[in-house]
Amino acid sequence: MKSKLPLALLILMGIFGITSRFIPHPGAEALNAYLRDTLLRIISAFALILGLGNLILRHWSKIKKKEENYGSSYVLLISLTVTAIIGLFGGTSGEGILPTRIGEFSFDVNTLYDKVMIPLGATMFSLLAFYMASAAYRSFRAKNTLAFLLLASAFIVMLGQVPLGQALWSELPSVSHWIMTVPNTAAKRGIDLGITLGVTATLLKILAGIERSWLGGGS
Amino acid sequence: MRRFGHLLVPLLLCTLWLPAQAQAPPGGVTAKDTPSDDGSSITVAWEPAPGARGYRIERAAAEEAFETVGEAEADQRRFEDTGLPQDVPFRYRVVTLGAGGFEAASPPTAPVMAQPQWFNFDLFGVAFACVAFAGVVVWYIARARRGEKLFLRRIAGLDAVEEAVGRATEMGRAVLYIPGTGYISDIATVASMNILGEVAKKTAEYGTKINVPNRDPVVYTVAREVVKNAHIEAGRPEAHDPNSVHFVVEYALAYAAAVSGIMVREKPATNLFLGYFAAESLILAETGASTGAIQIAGTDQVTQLPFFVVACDYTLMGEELYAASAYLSRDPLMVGALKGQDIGKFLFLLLLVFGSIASLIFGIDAGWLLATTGY
Amino acid sequence: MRVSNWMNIDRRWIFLAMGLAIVVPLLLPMRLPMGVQEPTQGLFDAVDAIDPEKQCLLISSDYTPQTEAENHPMTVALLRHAFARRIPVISVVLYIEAAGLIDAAVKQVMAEFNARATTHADSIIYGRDVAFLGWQPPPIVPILSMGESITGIYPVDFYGTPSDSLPMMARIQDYDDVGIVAALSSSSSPLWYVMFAQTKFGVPVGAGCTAVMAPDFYPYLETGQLSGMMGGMKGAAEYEVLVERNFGITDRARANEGMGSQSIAHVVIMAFVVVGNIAFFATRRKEGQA
Amino acid sequence: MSAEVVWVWVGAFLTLCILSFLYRDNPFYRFGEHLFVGVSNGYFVAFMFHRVIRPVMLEPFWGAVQTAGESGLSWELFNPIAPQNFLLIIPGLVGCLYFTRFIPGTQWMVRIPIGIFMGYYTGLSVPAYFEGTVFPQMRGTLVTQSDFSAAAGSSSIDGIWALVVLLGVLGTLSYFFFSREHKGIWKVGAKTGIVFVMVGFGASFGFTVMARVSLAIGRFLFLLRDWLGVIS
Repeated sequence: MKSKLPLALLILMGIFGITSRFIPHPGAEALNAYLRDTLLRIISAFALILGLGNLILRHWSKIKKKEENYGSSYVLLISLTVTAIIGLFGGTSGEGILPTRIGEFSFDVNTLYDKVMIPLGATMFSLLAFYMASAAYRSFRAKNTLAFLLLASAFIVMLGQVPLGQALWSELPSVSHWIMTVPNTAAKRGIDLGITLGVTATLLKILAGIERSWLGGGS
Repeated sequence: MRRFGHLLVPLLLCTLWLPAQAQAPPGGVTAKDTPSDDGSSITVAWEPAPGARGYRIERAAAEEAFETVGEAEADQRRFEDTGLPQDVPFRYRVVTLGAGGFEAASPPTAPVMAQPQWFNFDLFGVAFACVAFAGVVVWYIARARRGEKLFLRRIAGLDAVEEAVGRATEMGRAVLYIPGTGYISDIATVASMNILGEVAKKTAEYGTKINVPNRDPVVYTVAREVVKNAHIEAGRPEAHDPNSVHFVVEYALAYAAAVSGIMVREKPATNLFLGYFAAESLILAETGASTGAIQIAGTDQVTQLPFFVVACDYTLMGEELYAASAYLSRDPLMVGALKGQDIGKFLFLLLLVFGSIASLIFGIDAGWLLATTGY
Repeated sequence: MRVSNWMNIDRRWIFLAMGLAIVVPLLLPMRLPMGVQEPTQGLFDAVDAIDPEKQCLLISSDYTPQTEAENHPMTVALLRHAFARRIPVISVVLYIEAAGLIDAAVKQVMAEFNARATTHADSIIYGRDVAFLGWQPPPIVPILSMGESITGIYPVDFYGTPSDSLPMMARIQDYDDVGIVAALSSSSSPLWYVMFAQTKFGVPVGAGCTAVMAPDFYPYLETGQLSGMMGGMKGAAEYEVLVERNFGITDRARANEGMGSQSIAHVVIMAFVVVGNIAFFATRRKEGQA
Repeated sequence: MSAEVVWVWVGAFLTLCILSFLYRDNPFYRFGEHLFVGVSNGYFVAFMFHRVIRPVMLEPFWGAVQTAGESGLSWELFNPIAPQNFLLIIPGLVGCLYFTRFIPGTQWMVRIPIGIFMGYYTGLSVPAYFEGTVFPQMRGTLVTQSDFSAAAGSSSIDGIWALVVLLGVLGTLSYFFFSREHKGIWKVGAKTGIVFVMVGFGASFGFTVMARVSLAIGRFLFLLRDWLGVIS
């Protein structure tokens, strides 16, 4: 029962999922629309609470035990609570019962998203420019043939992207385009074809009850 | 002038009449319910009329007049009338648009109704491929079940997992396990949960700490069970720390920020990045590299593989990640399924080689085998 | 310092070098000679071929501020090109986040041209030469509905003016009056225009995309479904060069300024790779001798 | 000071907090990081409530209650795909099964919503992979006469490149054979495959540099232009 019922539901839903692409009948389409837009959306919304419970308890205990850097846990808990309250009661852009505007200064969740999350996220993202440099420096060493190939093709494509490369050799952008469209395409295709088979085989293993890690492993 | 008047009028009429006479209506007009659809369209087909500059397609419901539903170019042979109600009969006719504005309409077709179908035959090839491949996999699983031994080659990245856990034990530091930023329904995450089980068993045996931060709350729930059960299986339930698996945040960049923080503050000896990854891959792998940890990554996201290859010690590429469950557990059924995958790849190889040969040497187009719409 | 010590320099020196490579060219703009690649030329030619008396240019700016550095110069360059040839421009956004940026861009480029204008006919006038129709959700709806009626789906412009009161909209009704749709995007919006607007209404589509997305778009260029493309900041810079070369417009070319940072950053990375390799081989030879 | 100015200062401060991580971990980064996690979680709570729970579940359910109050019960109110119905309580109850994790003895029930979610989406992905990846990619890999023909807009060099792509795909596929030792023909195949993979990965890396530098330029433009105003 403890794993048979979930597995049975999984198989049933798996069949709905697989067949949905093959059945054009409006009845089947309506069923799939219901599953996707109502049932699964509602279910996944509830899952967040599981995670939040864990996060809050974890940081609460850090504060209580006065672990190292426990001050940051205050930042996390306060910002979470404040944002959630503003969002739940103030509406997404200030249409709720909680006022989210003082004079011309508004602080509804959409504004918080634009003015707090976007700068933080964009800056995290921009760290990648720096990390690409340090990763290239450390790893692009011609230790063997394969490493040399990796380095050489990266070098050519990098050079082909900037005006300097064109100035050195006018054909460089074409060479870099060739690398992107011929060897790169071939490698990606080969890997993708294998992945499809792996995905299908894994699904079969899940349906057959061989692959049980989603049940938490064990027996 | 007046003498010729009686001649002029029929002459004029003739010049008007002649091209129109020459302008034939399209022949063989048929209207059929469009196959493999949801019952909202009818396909009209016709034979070309010589000299046509285009066609106009007209439709009439029972007892009503014909009205235009669309136009087609001179080289078109069919037209799909969409957005129709189901099970309502319509008649169609096709009008040739000739030179000089002359038109000629075909006789109306018999009434036809749009009806929904239960199977999309355009995707017959896809369905066949899915079923055929499933058959191959099931066949090999059955063979494994009968006790047949199947060979599995070495996968360096997976051998390294054990070594990496060992190193963390020697150094007395933790293993950081990142199950990716995907959902539980991503196959990469499923594979990752499987590897997590094996890794957690090893850490339980050695008494090494394991830290598993999660981006998805459902994956978090599963990972928690996986780690707990691994401790039970290893016979060390008392060593299980319920705080070792924890949820962080759903937003992937915030998750990357938090995990970077964990790496520099707790300095785990081993970082394992296994699962689905997007752009955060290099943020995680580079921060990890700066702390001197031994790093093993694996993902089926081909666009992220280059970054892992550059920044990690070992990388499991695509299918190697899925193969991990069979490789680490040596469960014969899993190995059987893997053998089935190999047969699938072999069939792909054959199709590509013989398809290309057939086309290049014999001029036979094998592409139709791989068509996904309308054939 | 011995060569072999370069093997493991502190990566913070690399970060510092990268930071300087990006910031200094922004502060001291420099111009590098730039060749123009085929996809960019294709888009330029397609826009240039529009007959200003008959058709207009539709710019759909579908990016968020996060990819501003790549996508925004594209909008500006296209506006300059269209204004220089007096091609009427309709500007829309599929995502609300871009609205503020586009409003600013339209005003900025209008101001540039009007600063040079001497007569009323010479100036760029809102409503006669350009209209910013703003945003209508969800994205697919305006893409499809503009085939029926542009003013129908955008009843008012971004500033709240009824759009059928704008003089230019009297002769621009639907995609038939659009010479080309230029979809500038950090996602797949150019492909949506191809799939929904081009297949149904036959309107030509051109793309502007981020560098990461560019490889996905090449197949559509080869089939001609996309008339042309600006790929990433480099594509934008090439378009700026084309506009400058053909119309002598020398206003600030952001992408070209950005390409200064790009070039130096690329060179810095490559220089570090070279140094790393020299150090690597030097160390290896030394170990071989020992 | 206008609201816009306040937010620019906030944005600049947070940008610098994160950038400071490049030097080393420090209290500013820790602040930015924890704020990021906190605000994102709070945002997701609001988002899930206002975009999912309220419009998809609560409002239609409440609508059904009101309709029942006005005009009595009808079968239509129990039609799961009707815009207003009582059966919306079921997805809600299934969602609540996630909380059984906290109740001893019922913990296994958490697998029910997981199984439902996972079954549908993994099922969906199989035909999608075959239709979206295998069929078009295989079709694109097959070498045909038109790859060589000038009539189809190709030249013989294009045909040769098509053959090279085919060779690369075959090699990469053979690298991923797990039930064969890399020996003999398989060794040749796998070696060819890994050569293509390395060249391809290098190219992808090199190609992405520009996009990432663009992101950094975007951030520095924000700092130098919007915040400091040193460039126009």
